[in-house]
Amino acid sequence: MSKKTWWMIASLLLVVSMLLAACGPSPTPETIVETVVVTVEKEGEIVEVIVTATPEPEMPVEFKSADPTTLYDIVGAGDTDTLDPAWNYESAGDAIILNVYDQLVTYAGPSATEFVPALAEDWDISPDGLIYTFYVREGVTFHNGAELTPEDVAYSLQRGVLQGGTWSPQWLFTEPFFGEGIYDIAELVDPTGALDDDPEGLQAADPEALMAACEAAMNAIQYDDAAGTVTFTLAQSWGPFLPTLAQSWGSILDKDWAIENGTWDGDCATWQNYYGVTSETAPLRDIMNGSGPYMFDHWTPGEETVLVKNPNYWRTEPTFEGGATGPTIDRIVKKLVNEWGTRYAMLQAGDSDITYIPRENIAQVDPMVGVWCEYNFDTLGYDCEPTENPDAPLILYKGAPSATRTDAFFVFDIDVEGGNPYIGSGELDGNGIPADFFSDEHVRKAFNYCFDWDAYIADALAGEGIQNVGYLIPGMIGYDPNGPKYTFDPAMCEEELKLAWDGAVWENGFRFQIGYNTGNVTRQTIAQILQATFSDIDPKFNIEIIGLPWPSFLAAYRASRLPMAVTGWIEDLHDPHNWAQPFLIGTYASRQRMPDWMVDEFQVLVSEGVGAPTDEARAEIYKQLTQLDYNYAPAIRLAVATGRAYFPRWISGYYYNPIHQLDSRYYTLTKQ
Amino acid sequence: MAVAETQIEKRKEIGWLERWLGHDTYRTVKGMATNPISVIGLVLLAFFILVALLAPVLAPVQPGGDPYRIPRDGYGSVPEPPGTPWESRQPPIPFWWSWVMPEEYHDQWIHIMGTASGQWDIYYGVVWGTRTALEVGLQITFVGALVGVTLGAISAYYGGAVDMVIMRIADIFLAFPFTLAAMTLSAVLTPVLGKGLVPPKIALMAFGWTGFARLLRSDILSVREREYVLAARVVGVKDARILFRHILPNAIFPTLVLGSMRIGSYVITFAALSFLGIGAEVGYADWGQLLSFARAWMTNLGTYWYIVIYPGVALVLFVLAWNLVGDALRDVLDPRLQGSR
Amino acid sequence: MLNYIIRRLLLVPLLLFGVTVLIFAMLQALTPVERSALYVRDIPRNDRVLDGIIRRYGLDQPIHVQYWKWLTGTVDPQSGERVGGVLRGDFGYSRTASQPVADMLAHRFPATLEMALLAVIPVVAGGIVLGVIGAVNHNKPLDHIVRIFGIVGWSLPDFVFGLLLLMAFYAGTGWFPPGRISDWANQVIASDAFRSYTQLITVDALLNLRFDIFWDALRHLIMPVITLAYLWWALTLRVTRSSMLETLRQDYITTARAKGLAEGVVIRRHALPNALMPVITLGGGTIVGLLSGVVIVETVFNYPGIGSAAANAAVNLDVITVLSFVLLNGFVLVMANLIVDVLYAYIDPRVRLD
Amino acid sequence: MTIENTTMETSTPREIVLQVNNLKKYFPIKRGVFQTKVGDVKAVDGVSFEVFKGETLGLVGESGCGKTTTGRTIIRLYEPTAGHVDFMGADMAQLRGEELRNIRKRMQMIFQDPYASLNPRMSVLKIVGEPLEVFHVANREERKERVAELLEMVGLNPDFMRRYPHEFSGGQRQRIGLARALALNPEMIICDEPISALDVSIQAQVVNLLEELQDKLGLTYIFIAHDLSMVRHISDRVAVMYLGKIVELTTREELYQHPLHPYTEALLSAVPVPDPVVEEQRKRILLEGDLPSPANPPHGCNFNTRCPKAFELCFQEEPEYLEVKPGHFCACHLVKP
Repeated sequence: MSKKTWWMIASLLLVVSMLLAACGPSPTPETIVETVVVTVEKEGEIVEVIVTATPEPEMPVEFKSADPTTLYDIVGAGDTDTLDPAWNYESAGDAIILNVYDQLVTYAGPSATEFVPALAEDWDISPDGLIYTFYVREGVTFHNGAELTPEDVAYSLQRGVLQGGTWSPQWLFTEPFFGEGIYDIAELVDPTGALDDDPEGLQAADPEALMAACEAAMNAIQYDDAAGTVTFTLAQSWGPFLPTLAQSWGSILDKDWAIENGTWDGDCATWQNYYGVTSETAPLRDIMNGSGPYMFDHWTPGEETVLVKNPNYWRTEPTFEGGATGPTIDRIVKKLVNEWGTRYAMLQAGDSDITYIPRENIAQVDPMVGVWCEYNFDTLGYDCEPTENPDAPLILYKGAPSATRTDAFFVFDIDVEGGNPYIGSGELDGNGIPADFFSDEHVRKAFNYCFDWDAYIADALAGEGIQNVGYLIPGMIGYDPNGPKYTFDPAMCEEELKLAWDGAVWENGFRFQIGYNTGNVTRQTIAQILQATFSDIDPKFNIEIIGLPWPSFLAAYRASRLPMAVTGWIEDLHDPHNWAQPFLIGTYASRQRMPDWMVDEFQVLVSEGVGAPTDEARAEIYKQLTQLDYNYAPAIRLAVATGRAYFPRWISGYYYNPIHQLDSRYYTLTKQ
Repeated sequence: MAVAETQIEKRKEIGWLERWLGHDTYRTVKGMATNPISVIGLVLLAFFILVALLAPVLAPVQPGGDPYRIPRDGYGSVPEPPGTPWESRQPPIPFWWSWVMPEEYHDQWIHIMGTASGQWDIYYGVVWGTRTALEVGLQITFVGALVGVTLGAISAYYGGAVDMVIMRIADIFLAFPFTLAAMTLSAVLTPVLGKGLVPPKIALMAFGWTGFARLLRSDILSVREREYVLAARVVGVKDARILFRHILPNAIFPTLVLGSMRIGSYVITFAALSFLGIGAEVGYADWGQLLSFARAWMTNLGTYWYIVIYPGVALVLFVLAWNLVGDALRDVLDPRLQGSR
Repeated sequence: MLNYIIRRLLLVPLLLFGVTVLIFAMLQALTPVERSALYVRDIPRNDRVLDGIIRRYGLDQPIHVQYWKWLTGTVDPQSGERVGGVLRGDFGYSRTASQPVADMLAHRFPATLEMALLAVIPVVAGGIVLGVIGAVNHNKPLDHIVRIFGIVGWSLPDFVFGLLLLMAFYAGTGWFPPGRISDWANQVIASDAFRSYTQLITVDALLNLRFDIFWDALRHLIMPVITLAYLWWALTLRVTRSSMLETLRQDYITTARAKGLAEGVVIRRHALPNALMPVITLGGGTIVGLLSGVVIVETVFNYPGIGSAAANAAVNLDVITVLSFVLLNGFVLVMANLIVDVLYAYIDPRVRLD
Repeated sequence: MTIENTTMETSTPREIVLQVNNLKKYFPIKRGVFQTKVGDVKAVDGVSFEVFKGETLGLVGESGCGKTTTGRTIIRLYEPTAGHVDFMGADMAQLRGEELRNIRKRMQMIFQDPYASLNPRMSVLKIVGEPLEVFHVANREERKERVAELLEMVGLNPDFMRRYPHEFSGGQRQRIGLARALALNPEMIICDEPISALDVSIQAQVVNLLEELQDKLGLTYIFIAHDLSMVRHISDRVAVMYLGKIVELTTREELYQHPLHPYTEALLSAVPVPDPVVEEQRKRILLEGDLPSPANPPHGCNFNTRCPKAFELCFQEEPEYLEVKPGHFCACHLVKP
C-alpha cells in the first residue's frame, strides 16, 4: 500500500477522533485572578496583606438543600451484614450501630486518644490496671422507653462474650477478660479451641466446665444496681481497654428487650444454647433498640437503612468544645448504590449528602469543589479556603491520615504441598524461587530498598499519602516519624541482592508471581511497582503479577502459598497494640510463617507493651519494636493515605476522628 | 431403447462455478454476494479480520512481550485523551508512523485512542481485542455447536429413551438464564482454572449447546421422514452413512445460520462478563474489559468519551457484522423465501 | 389437552431437581476454604475465622450431605425440631442480600415483575407494528429502516446501551434517575395513608390516585424498560416482518385482494391474525428472556429487583441465592412455554395437544 | 392402451416370488398423562396375497387405506406387527442386520414424490451410484460406467450424471429414482404410486418405461396406485384395499369386467371411459361419507358405513376373505363361492 493511502487512513482516523472530541464539552473559561492589596487590623497593628482572590460574585451564592430535613448517605459496595452489635465486625454495620447505640465511654470529638463520658458518667481504674469501675448515668432511656440500668450494661457485654464466634469481634473482649491468646469463650471449656464455632459440640461438653466458663464471664463483668456501678475485672493489665469499650461492640442494649427477642436469657445454665449463632440466625440481626441519637426505622437489605431522630436524646454536654449535643436532622437515609457512575450523578444532582468516592475517581469530583479544607495536625481541625471556583457546590476536607494501611508481606516458608504455581520451578535457577526464599534477611531488605514509595503514593494514593515508619501508623503512641525506615535505593537493593543466598540470587535471578485479588487496584499497583524496579535492575529478576478471584486469593493466601501477599489492615481500636499484635505475632506473623525465634522475640515486647502502665512506658516499648521490625524487615511497610471527605456545602459540623467513618456520627452534622 | 431427446428438457443452464461448488453452496455464495445487507456485513467482517491479522503491525509490542497484555503508561487513574504522547514504558513505534506523521513527530508515539483509567492504552486494547473477540466468538460457537450438533443428532436419530434423556438435560440447562448461568459457572471455574479467558469460555460453551441441539434435533426429525432418506435405506445404506450423507447435510443449514448469529451474541455475553469483572484478567486485551474501565467514568462521558466510544463501537460493529451475515444467510438459505427477492 | 398440561407439569419437579443437582455439582469444584470466601468480605483479621465458618456452615461436608441439608433443613438446638429446608418452603439465607431468600424474593420480585411487564408493552406494540409496517412496505425505504432498526437492536450490548442512556438522560438532563423510586415517594408508600395492593408501584399509585408517585415510578422505569425491551423488540419486529411477508404471499390473501377488499382490511383481518402465530411462539421466549435480561439491566440501573441480586450472588458464589433465582426462572420458563402451547392450540385448530 | 396386449393368462403354475401372509402393521396410539398405549391405528390389518414372477400386481385403494404402509412394511421400512413376508425363500419380516441389507439387492422400491425422493445435495452419479458404493460391487470407474448404463437404460442422457436433481423435470427425476432402484439388478420392485405426482403426459412415458424394463429384465412389480385407471394399463392382477384389508384380488380382466365387491364397483364406476358415448351413459356410484378412522374401524365389515348394499350381517360379522372363483378373491357377505 502506498504512503498516500496510509496517510489517508491515519488522517481519517484523526479526523474522526477530533470530531468526537469536539462533541465533548468545551473547557470552562479560565477564572480571572485579581490581586488586591487590602489593609487589615491585626493585633492592634495595621498591616498590609496581599490577597489573591477571584472577584466576588455579584450575588452571594447560598447553599441550601431542597430537603434539609433528610440526610442522604450514599455508600458504595458492601451492605450491612448484621445489626447485632455483639456480632457485627464490619464497617458497614458499625456506622449504623454507632448512631443508634451508645457505649460507656466515647472519644472526645476529633481526638483518637482522649475519652469522655457517655453512658458512664465517670470511671475509676485500679492502680494495677486490673479493675475498672464505671458509674452508670441515670435517667437515660432506650428508644422503647425502658430505663437504662447497670444490669443492662453488664448483660450487654456478658451476652456478647457468651455468644462467642471467632468471626465476631468478641475476641477483643476475651483477651482482656480471660487472658492473652484466648479468642473465644469456648476456649474456657476446651483450651485447644476444638469447640470454637461448634455449638453442637459445646452443648455436649461437660456441664461443669460450661458452668465454670459462664461464671468466669459473670465474674469478669459485675454490676451493682444500688450503687449504680458496673465493674470489670481483667485477667491482666490491658492498655487498650477503654478504646475497646468505646467501639460498636461495646454497645449497651436493653436486657429485657433483648431476651424478649430471643437472645440469651441471662441464665448460666443455658448459655451454650445461644452460643455460636450465625449472622443470619442472630436474633438481633435486623432490629435495634439503643439509647443513641438516632432511632432505627427500617433496613431493606441491599437497598437502604433509615434512621429517625431520637427526640429524647440524653446528651447535654458536647464531647468536645463546639461539638453538637444532639441530632438536628430528622431523618437519615443510608442508601447502597454500587455503581460509581450513579453515585456521581446523584452527587451532581444534589441528591447525596455523604458520598462514597473511590480514590481513583476524585479527579471527577474535584471540579465541583468550592471550598478546600486542609487538616491541621495541631488543632485536629481544618483550615479552609475557597478554590478558584468558589461557587462550586462541594466542600472538601483533606489531609487527615487514615487509620488503615496496606503492606506487602513476605512469606518465610511458602507452602509447596501438592505443587505451587506461584514460585515457578521452586529452585534458585532463575526460573523460580525456593520455598524459603524470603527467610534470607538480605532478600527481604533488597525488596524493601527496591520499593518506590514515591511512585506508590503518586499512583496508588493519588499523591496523598505519607510513607510509614515501621508497623505503627502516624500519630499513635510510640510512633516516631524520624525512626528507622527503608527508602527507595536501587543501589542498596543491588547490594543486598548480591549478598542474598550467597550470591545465588544475583547469579541466576529469580522468577515468582505476586497475586492480588482482582478488582483491588492498590494491591495490583504495588506488585507492578516491584515488577518494574526489579526488571530495571536486570531482566532476570522476574516478577509476574497474577490477578486471582477472591476465593482463590483467600485460599492461597490463607495457606501461605503466595510468596508475597499484599493486604491491608483497618484498626479495630486506635491503640498500638492493635497494630503490634496482628503484625508482629498474630494474624500476619502466622500467615507469613515467621520463624518461631523471631515471633518469640517480638512476643516479649508486645506483651510488655500492652501491659505497661503508662503511655510513656508503652511508647518506649513500641519504639523498640519498630527498630526490631526494621532490622528483620518481615514486610514492606508502605504508606498511610490521607483521607478526603466531600460534602455539599449545605452540610456543616463535620470533624475528623481517625477511628470513625464519615457516617459514624450523624448527630453532629447539620443541613441547611 | 430409444429415448426421445426431447424428453430431456433442461431446466436451466448452469455455470462452471456452480458445478464446482455444488448447487446449494453456489446459491448461498451468490445470494450472499448480491445481498447488500450481507455485503455490508462481510466487508465489516473482513475489516475486523484484517485488523486481527495486522495487529502486530498496527500496534507492535516489545519483542518477547505478551501482546495481549495492554501496555500502560503509568498507573494514574485519570484517563488521558487521544493524542497524548507516551511517557513511560513506551512500546515500539510502528514503522508506518513515520509515513503518516510529519517529521517532528517521528520519534513520538502517542495514545491514538487515549488511555483508560489506570493508563491502559485503548488503541492497543481495541486492536488486539479484535483477536480476542474473534477467538472467543468462533471458539465458543464452534465447540457449542459441535456439542449441540452431536447431542442433537444422537437424540433425533436414536429417539426413545436416549432422546428423552438428552432433551430433559437440555431443558435443565435451558432453565438457567444464559447470562447468569455463564456468570455462575465462570465464577465457579475461575478459582479452579485461574483467572483468564478459559472459565468464561467454558461456561458459555456449557450453556450454549442447547439451542443447537434442539434446533438440529427438530430439523433431523423432519428430514428423517423425507423420502430420499427412506430411499437410501431401501437401497441398503447403513445407518451412519444415512445420518452423515443424507440427513445431516439437509438438516444442518438452519443450525449454521444460528451459529453465525450466535457468534455475535456470545461476544456480547463474554464482554458483559468482563464488564462485571469475571471475564478476562485485568489488562488483557478485551473489549469488555476496556468497557469495564469506562464504567466508573460513564457519567463524565462528555469529557472521557473515548474510553467507551472506541471499544463500544468496535463491539457493536463486530456483533452487527455477524448479525448482518447471519441475517442474510438465513434469507438466502430459507427455502420458503427462495425466489422472493 | 388436560392430559398434556398435566404431563408437562409433572416434568417441572424433575426439571427443578435437575437444576439444583447441576448447581450443587458445580460447587463440587471448589474447596471449603474457597467457598468460605462468601462469608468474609476481606481477609479476616483472625486466622481462625475461616475454620470457624467452615465448621459452622458444614462447608467441608460431602456435597450430598450439604444437598440433603439444603433440601430437608437442620435440627434446631433449642427445640429439637427440624427447621428450614427447601422441602419445607425455606429457601435458605442469602449472604449477598443479607436476608432470607424468601424475603428477598418477596421484596424484590414485584419490582422485577413491574419492569418486565412494562417492557412487554414496547415489545408487543412496537415490535408488531413496526414489523407489519416493514412487511407491507417490503423492500421500500421504510422497510430497510425497520430492518436496520431490528438488526442494530440485536447487536447493541445491553450494558453499553444502558450506560449510554444513563449518561444522556440522568447525568445529562436529569430526567430519568436510576433506582426504583424517589425517597419522598418511598416515604409516602411506607406510610399508612398509602395502601399497597399489588406491590407494583405504578399500579398501586394509580389505585391510590397518587399521580405524582405514578409519574415518579415511571420516571425511574423508563430507561431500564427501554434497555430491557430493545432486544426483544427487535426480535419481535423481525419475526413479525418475515411472518407477515410470508402470509402476504399466500393465496387466500390474493383472493381477499381480488375480492376488492381494501388493503388495510386485508392486512388487519386476514393477514395479521395468521402472521402473528410465530410471534405467539416467541412470546414464551420473550417473557423468559426479559426475566433473564434483568440480570444486567438491573445492575446497570441500580434497580432493586431480583436480577441485580442474582448478579451479585453469582459473582460472589452465593449459590443459595443463585439457585433460587434459577428455580424461579425455570418455573416461569415452563409455565410460559406451556401457556404458549395451549394458546397456540386454542388459536390454531390444526394443532392438537395430547 | 388397449386390452389386446394382455400377457400371460393363468395357464401354467407359476413361480411365486413373494408370498404375503396375514401381514399386520399397527401404529400405537398413546394417550393420557403417562402416554400409555390405548389402542392401535390398524394401518395394515391382516393382508395376504402372492406375487408371481414377472407379473405386475396392482395395489389400489383410497389414500389412507394402508397401501403405502403395506408396501413399506413388505420392504421392511416399517417393522411388521405380525405376519410373514416370504420373498424367494427368505422371511422378510424376520431378517436382521446384514441379511436384511443383502435382501435389498433383490427387492427395491421407487417412490411417489420424485421431488422428495432424491437427495437434493447429491448429484445423479452419487444418487444412482450409492447402492453400488454401499455394497462395494464396483470401483469408482466401474461405478461411473454402470451409472451411465443405467441412465441410458431409463432413457436419460448419461452426460447429465454430474447434475443435481433440481435440474431435472419430474418425469426425469422419476427415471433417476428408477435407475437407482435398478442399480443392483433386483428381481422385484415395489412402485409406490410412481406416477401419481406426474403430469398425465409424462405418466404414460414412465409406465411404458416400466413395462419395457419388465420385459427386458424380467422384473416383478408391485404397483401401488390410488385409483384403478392408473393400474389398468400395467397390472396383470389387481388387489383392492380398503381400510387396511384387501377386499378383492383378481386378474385385471376379471376385475374390470366382473367386479364382485361393492367397493370395487364404486371405484370402477369412477374410472372415466375413453369412449364419449359410453362415458355419457356410465353410472357413477358415489360413496357417501369419509374413510373411517383406522384407529377405530367399524364393527363387522369395515366397509359397512359406506356400502350401498350393506345389510344386517355386514354390521355383525366380518366377512371372510375367500377365493370365490379360481384366482378371484373377495371379502364380502354378498359374495359366496
